[in-house]
Amino acid sequence: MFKKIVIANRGEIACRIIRACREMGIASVAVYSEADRAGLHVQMADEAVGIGPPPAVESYLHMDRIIEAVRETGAEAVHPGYGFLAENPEFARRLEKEKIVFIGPNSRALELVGDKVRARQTMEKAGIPIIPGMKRVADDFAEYAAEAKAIGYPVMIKASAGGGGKGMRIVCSEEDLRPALEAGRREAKSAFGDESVYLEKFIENPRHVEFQVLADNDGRIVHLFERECSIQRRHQKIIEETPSPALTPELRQRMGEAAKRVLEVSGYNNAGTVEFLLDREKRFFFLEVNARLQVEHPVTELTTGIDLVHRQIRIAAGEKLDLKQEELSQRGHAIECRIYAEDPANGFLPSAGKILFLQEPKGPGVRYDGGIFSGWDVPIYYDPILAKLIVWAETREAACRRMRSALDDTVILGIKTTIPFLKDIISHPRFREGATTTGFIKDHFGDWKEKEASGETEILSLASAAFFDSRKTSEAGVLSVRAKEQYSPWRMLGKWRIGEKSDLSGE
Amino acid sequence: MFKKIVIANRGEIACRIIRACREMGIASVAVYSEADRAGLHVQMADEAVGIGPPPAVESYLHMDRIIEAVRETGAEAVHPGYGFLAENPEFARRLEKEKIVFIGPNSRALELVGDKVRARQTMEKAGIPIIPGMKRVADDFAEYAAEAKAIGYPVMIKASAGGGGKGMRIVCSEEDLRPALEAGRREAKSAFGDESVYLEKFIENPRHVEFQVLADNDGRIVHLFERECSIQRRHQKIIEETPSPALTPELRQRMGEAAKRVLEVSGYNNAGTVEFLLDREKRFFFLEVNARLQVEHPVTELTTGIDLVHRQIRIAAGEKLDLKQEELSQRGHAIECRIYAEDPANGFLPSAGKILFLQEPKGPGVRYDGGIFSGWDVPIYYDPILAKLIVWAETREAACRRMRSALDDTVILGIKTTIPFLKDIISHPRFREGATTTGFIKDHFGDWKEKEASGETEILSLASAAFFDSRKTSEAGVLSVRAKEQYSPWRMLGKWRIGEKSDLSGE
Amino acid sequence: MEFEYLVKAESRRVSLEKKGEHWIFRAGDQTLEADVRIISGNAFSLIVGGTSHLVGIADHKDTIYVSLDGTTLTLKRPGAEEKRFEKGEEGSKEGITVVKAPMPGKVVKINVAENDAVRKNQTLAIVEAMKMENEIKSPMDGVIKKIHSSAGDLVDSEKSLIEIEPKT
Amino acid sequence: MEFEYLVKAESRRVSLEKKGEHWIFRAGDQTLEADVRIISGNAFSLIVGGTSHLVGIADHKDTIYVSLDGTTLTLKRPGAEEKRFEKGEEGSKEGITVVKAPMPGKVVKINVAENDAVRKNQTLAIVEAMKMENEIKSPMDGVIKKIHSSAGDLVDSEKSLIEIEPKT
Repeated sequence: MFKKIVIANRGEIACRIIRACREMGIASVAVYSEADRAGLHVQMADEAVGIGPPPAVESYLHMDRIIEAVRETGAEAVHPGYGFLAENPEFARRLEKEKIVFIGPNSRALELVGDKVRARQTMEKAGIPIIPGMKRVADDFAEYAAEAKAIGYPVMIKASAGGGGKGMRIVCSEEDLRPALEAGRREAKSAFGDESVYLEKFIENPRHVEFQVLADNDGRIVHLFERECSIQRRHQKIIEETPSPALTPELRQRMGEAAKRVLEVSGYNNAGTVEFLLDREKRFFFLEVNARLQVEHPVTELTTGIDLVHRQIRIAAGEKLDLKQEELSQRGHAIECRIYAEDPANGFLPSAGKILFLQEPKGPGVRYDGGIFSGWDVPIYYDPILAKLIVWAETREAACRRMRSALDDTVILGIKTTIPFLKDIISHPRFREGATTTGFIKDHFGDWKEKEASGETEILSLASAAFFDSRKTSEAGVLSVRAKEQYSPWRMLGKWRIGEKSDLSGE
Repeated sequence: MFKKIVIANRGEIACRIIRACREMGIASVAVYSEADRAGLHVQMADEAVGIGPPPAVESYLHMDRIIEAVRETGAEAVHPGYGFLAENPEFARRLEKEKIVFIGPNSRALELVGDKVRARQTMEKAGIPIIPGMKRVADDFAEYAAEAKAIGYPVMIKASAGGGGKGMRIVCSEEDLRPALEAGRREAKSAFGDESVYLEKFIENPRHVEFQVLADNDGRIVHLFERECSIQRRHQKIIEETPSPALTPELRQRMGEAAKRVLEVSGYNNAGTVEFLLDREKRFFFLEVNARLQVEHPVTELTTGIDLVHRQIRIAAGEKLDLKQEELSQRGHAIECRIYAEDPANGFLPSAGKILFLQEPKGPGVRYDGGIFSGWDVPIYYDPILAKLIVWAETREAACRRMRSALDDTVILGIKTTIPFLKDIISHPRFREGATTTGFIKDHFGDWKEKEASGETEILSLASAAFFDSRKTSEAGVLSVRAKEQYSPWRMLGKWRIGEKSDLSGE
Repeated sequence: MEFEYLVKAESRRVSLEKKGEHWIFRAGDQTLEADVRIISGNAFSLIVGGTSHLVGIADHKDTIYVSLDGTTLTLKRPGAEEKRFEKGEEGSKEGITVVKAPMPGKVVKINVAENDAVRKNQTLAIVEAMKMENEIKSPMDGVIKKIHSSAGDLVDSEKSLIEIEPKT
Repeated sequence: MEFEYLVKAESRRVSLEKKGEHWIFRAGDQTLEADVRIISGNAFSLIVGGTSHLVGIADHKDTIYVSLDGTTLTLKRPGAEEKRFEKGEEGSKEGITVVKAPMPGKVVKINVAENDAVRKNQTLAIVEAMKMENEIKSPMDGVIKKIHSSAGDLVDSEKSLIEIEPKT
C-alpha cells in the first residue's frame, strides 16, 4: 500500500479523499492555490504544498506543479478527484512516465473514452446499444445535413471531446441546422480546443441512469448498480439517487452487464461510471464513460456498503478486486443533493463571497460531504459546489423526508445557495412519485421563485435582527448611530441592479 | 400516526428522537429543566415546555409535570428515551390511565422484567438458560450462606431491582459473605429504595452480548441481532459493537431465538434488549431485559438498516411489524464509543462546565449523535454522557481505523472527556483482535495514563497559545500586562488539589 | 430600543424591551413576547408561546441574514450607501445609472467604450465567476458615461462597472 | 512579543515575531517558522515545513486549551491566582492548605467540623456531580481551620471547601 498520496484537487472531494487516506494509514498531501491557503482540504491534510496563483490553469490544472509537489513530498501516487486533471490522458501519461501512480484509469483507456466518437464506434462494435446517429465527424455541411435527415429530426449536436453540456444543441428542422452547427462548433472549440461535433437522435425526456463500475488492473470487473441522475439543469446534475425508480431487476441486470462490457472493451481499470439514457419505452443507450470518481458516488456507497475511494486506492496499489458480483446488493435508498453557491432565484448566478455562518446537517442516515466552514471566503475561480448532502433510509419515501429535514437543518448565511431550490424539488409531488426525467426541472421549475416567508417567520426574523443589533449596540457600550437615526425620513428608491431579471447564462 | 409527541428526556437521545419525529411529520415537544433552557434538545424541538428546577426529581423524573406538558401541548404520546422514567412501570401505568401512549413496553411487562428475581423465574420456566443461582430473595443470612455454598464460590450479589452495577458485589469465600451482603443491601436500598438482593454464580471474564428485539402490540417479534458490549468500566458500557467477534452464525441464531422467547413470555411490546453473558465455553445465560431504547442502539441501525426509533413510534401507534426475521441481515461492522464528561486520568471524576470549543467528527461512515454545542455549560445534575460516536465500515478492522480517525477529529475543549481513553482502547492490540471481555478495562487499562504529548506537539501548542494571546493583545489595542510581566521571578509551587490521585468513586 | 429594517425594499420598524426574563418585540401592530437565549454570537434560541425556534443570524455591512425554521431572510439596515445613492438621484433628476457586477467575479471583457450609445439589453461586459460567463446587459437605452473596470479586473458585487446616462 | 506558560507545572517561554507572511516562534532552543492562517477565533491553520496542522484553541481565565493532531494540551498562564497563593505561602511558612472540590458539583455532606483533628485520607466531605458521589479526602494529618461550604451548596472546582492546618 502507498505511504503517501498527493490529492490534486480542492473542496469537498479533496476532504473526502483525505479522510480515506487517514483511515488507511496513508499520509495525505494537499495542494493549494493562493486562494485556497485556508481551505478545508489544507486544514485536514497531513502536508500541504502551494502550487500557484488562484486561476486553475496556473495551479490545479498545472501538471508540472502537481508533479513537483509529488517529488518534493516523496509521495507515490496522485488522486485527481473529479474535474481538473481527473480525466486528462496527458496527465495520466506523464505520471506513468514519471513512475508515479495515477489513481484512476490508464491513459489509453482515458483517451478512448474521452473521444466520444471513437467511444461510440467501439461500443457499437461490442454490441452495446448506442443512440442512433453519426459514428464519425462529418467533413462538410452537406454530410451533416444528410446524416440529420437519415437520423430524423429532432437531432442533437454534440462535441466530440464533449462533457458538461458544452457545445450541445437541439435542432428540430433542417433550416436550423447550419447556425446551430456553427454555434456548437464555436462553443466546443472554446471549451475543449476541439471543434469536432457529431449528430445523434434527440431522445425526448429520457431518464439519465448510470452504472458505477470497478475494475482492477487485471481485468476483474464488477458493477455496483445504478444511479439515477435525471434531475438536471442544463445538463448539470443536481439531485441523484439510487436505486432508480425506473429499473426492474431484470433491466438492472442487463444494464449492469452492459456497463461491465463497456469497461472491458475499453481496457479500463479503477473506478468508472457508464452513463446511459433510458427512453420512455425503457430502452437504454450508451452515452459516455465518466472516467473518474463521480460527484454522486456517495449514494452508491450508502446502498452497497462499498467505499469507492478506498477501493480506488487499493486497486491503484495493485490489489486484486475481491468483490463478487453475486455478493453485491443494494440496501435501502439514497439521495444526494448538490449544494452550490448559486442564486436559484436569479438565473443561477454564481455567488462567491464569505460564508458568515454555517450550520451543517447531521443525524442518523445523514452524510454531509462539505468543503466549507464558517468564515470561508468562497473563491470566484472554481466550481460553485460547496457541499453535498446525502441521506440514506429504508425506503425512497423515507429518504425524501429525511432529505427535506436535513436540508432544513443546513444553514449557509452570507452567500446565495441552491438550498431553497433543492427543498422545493425534493418536496414536489412528481419527484415524490419518482417521475424523474431530464426535463423535470424545465417542466416544473422553469419559473421557480422562492416561497414568500410566512408572516410569523418574518416577524420572528425582524425580532431576531433587532435582538442581534441590540447586543451589538450594548456591546459597543453606546447607542448606535443607527438606532438614533431610525426615524429619518428615508425611503427606498428603485435602483438598477443589472442581471437580476435577465438570464445571463445564455440559454 | 401521532401528530405530536412529548420527549421526556434531554441531551443526545432527546435530539435523536426529535429528528425522527421531524422526518415522520410529527411535531416534537421538548421538556426542559431550568438547567437545560438552552439545551440542544430545546433548540431542535418544535415546542418546548419548562418542567421545573435542575434536579431530575423535580423535573425529568417528575411524572405530574411531564403529564401536564402532554396535556398543555395536546400531545398524544410520550417517548421516554433511556434513563429517567424510561423503565418505570408506574409512569407507564399512569400514562395508560390517562390515555396517553407510552412509546415503550406496557406496564405489566415493565414490571415483570424490572424485578430481576421474578424475571429469572419466568425465564427458567420458559427454558431460557439463566446464571446458576437463587430464584428468590432469601429470608436470612443462613439461607444466603447455604445458597452460596450450593452455587459454589465465587458468587455475585445482585440487587433484585438492579441495574447499572449498583448493589453488585463479588464474594470469593464464606467469610466475606456477610459484610458484602450488608454493603450490597445498603447500596441497593439507596439506589432503588429496595434492599432485596440475591446470589448468582460469578462468571469469570465473560462477554456481554445482548440482542435487540422488536415486538409489535399483537405479538409479532423479530430480533435484530446482537451487540457486544463487553468493554465496560464498573458495569458501565463504554464501547459497543456489532457483530460480536465471538458469535458463530449458529450461536447467533440460537441466542436470537432465545431473545425472542424472552420477550414472548414477558408479554412484551415495542423495542427491547435481552442481555446475555457468554462464558469462555460460549455458553450463554440470560442476564436481564433492558426495557427501553438502548444508548448503543445505533450500531444495530447501521448494520441492519432498520431505524429503531422510527419503529418504536410506529409500533406504539399500533402499526403491525412488517419485518420478517429471514429478511433481516447484518451488513458490515459498527462500533460505538460513548463520550463522557469524565476525567479518565483522574479516577473518571465527572467534569461539568463550559464547552469552550467543539469540533464534531464527520465523514463517510461516521455518525455522531450529540447533545452539546460550543458554549454549552454541561450541568452537574445529569448523566455525564455528552455524545456518541458511531462508525460503520465494511470490516471490523476498517471500522476500528475509522473510529480512531473520527476520535482524532472530535475536539471538546474546556472540560475533561473520555476521548483520549477511548482512543487508546480502540488502538489496543487485544481490542483489535476482538479479545473483548468484561475484564478488558481492568486487565489492560487499570493504571491508564494519557500519553505524553510529543515534543513537536508541545512546541506547536506553545506557539499556538502565543499566537492566540498575541491576537488578544493586539485586539485590545495595548500590550497586555501579562506580556510585560513575563520575566517576573516566578515559580510554581506545589499546591494541594484534593482528589486528583485518590480514587474517589469508592471501588 | 427601536430599529428599522428593509424587507424586500419595504421598511419595517421593530422595537424591543426587556420584561423580566423575556423580551417584548413590537413591529407594526404585532407584539410578541419571547424567551431568548444566546447560543452563540450567531445563534439564538427563541421560545414564543411554547414554540421553539433556533435562529441563525449574521451580518455583513448593512445586510443581516436570518435563518429560522428552514427559511432564510435577508434584511437590510437603511445604511449609509443607499442614502448616498438617494442623494445622488435627488441631485440630478435625470441621474446616472450605475451598472454593477451581479456577483463577485473577474471582468473578461468590456464590450463598450465611453460615449458609446447603447440599447436596452445590449451586452456591456462579460464577468466570469466559478467557471461561468455572465453577460452584463444594459438596463436601458442610453450613452456610456464612464467605465470603471477593464478586462482582468476582479470585481465584487458592490463595485461600479459602468455608468450610463439615459437617452433623453 | 514573549509569553510564559506552564505546561504540567513547568514554565515555558515562547516568543513570536512576524517575518513577512510567516511567524517565527522561539521556545528554549527551538525555533519554528510557521505560515499561520486564522480559521476562526478558535481555530488556526499552521503550515510548518510543509506539515499542516489544524489547531483548536480556547481559553478560560488563565487556562488555555490547545488541540492539535489528535492531542489536547492544557497550558496555564502564570496568572493572578497562583501568584496570590504563592504569596500566601511565603507569608506563613506553615501555611493553611485549602481543600477544593475536584469538580463542579453539589455538596452532599460535610463530615467534619471546625477544629476537628483529621488524618490523611480521612473523608472530609462528599460532593455529587452527574449522578456520582465523590469523597473528598484529607491530603494530610491536620486540624480543620475553617469550613466554607455546607450541604446543599453548589460548588465549582475553584471554590475552597475546607482549610486545614497541618499538624505540627
